[in-house]
Amino acid sequence: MIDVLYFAWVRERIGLPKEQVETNATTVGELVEELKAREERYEAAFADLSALRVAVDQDLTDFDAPLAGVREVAFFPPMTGG
Amino acid sequence: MIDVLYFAWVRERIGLPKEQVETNATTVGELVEELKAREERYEAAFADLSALRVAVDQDLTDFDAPLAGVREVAFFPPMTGG
Amino acid sequence: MTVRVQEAPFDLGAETNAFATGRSDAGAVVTFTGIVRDLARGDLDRMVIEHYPGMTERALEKIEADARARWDLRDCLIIHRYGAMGPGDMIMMVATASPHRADAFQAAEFLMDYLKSRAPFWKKEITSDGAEWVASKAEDEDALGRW
Amino acid sequence: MTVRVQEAPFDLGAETNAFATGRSDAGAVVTFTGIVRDLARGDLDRMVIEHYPGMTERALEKIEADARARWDLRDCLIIHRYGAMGPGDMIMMVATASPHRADAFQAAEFLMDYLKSRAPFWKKEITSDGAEWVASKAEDEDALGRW
Repeated sequence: MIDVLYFAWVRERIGLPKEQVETNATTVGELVEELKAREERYEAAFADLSALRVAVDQDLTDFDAPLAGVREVAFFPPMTGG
Repeated sequence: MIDVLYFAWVRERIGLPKEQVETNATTVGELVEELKAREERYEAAFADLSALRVAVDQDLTDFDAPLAGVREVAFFPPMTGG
Repeated sequence: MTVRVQEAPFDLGAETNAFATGRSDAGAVVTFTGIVRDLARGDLDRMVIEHYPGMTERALEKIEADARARWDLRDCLIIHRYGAMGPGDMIMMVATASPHRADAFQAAEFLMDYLKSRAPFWKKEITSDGAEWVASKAEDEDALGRW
Repeated sequence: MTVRVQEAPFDLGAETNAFATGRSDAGAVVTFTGIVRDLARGDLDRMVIEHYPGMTERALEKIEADARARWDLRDCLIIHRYGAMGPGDMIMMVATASPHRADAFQAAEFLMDYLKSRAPFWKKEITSDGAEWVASKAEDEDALGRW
């Protein structure tokens, strides 16, 4: 089980901030494919991966990152703080 | 008559902050030569012109600056504010 | 070396005085403050900032440690708010203290550049027309290239 | 757009708050503060700053006008003290406000670089061994080359 978190418009598009996902995916990219296959709202949120950023266990990484031993994956748009 | 002002160690070396000088000098450089000819303390203060800065009527300039119409000349070391 | 992520407003003046007062070990203190700007068309009602609790503190602490490794800093402060704010409200501040003014300036710019693009904050602007997430700027990502 | 040359201390926090509060026309405020450092050997008794009344204000106003001509500044503040100060005391501050953070940073650095080498202030350090005028640094003059 992995905690999957969504922020900003990704959260709004998918309609929830956090869910637990049972997955056999070995990379973030595979997890995204599984989620997209679920429902239209996931398909919409993940349509353009270049507009998304991903963090694994609270560190920024990319969609090739492995999921072995990972507890938390988060998807969000590019940051706009400051 | 020109007001001649001295600051920082130039003031200390010459021994006064300000004096009025009657001069026929046409440039700052000529004024410096006149002052140096006066007394040892002026000679000491103006020994190394590369260590000095000059302002004419409160604008930084150089030793070639003309004195026609000038009311105030100031000599001082490089600035160290901030 | 302090990182604070908070919903409450902060007092820029009090924070700056607390940071700079009596600091005879560092002759140069630089601060940057980010303020909610009104929109060009003048109708910003409020800005809401979302963040990623846990990762935010972690990201800011890493950025701060990177700055300390690169410049001679005697102290460093980052405060960033989240939640709702109105035009003119202060969003965040950074402060740096160094014996050298160039170090204090560069470290503050570095903190801001990385905070903008690497700390998980997202701004949403709410106007009479509705709400819109602020888009990231290519120039903010490009700014990282100089470090 | 304010230039103040004064013997009295100033309150950095109060000045910073007055400068930045409610500034919804400019999202970025940068401040620089110069503080009297203790000497490496730790025996600075006090620092005395001499200046050239009249020319000082004139030089600072010119530097400030040059900064406003080069960057998109909504406001600008320069305060510089003269007279006697002890270690940890604040000597001076500049503040800049701009819609763009790069402008606010660059203008503040420009103000500092020119103030250091073009405004008529001279520092004297007084220790138990006597008094010595601070020598100007080649790097301060060199810093002007980048603008």
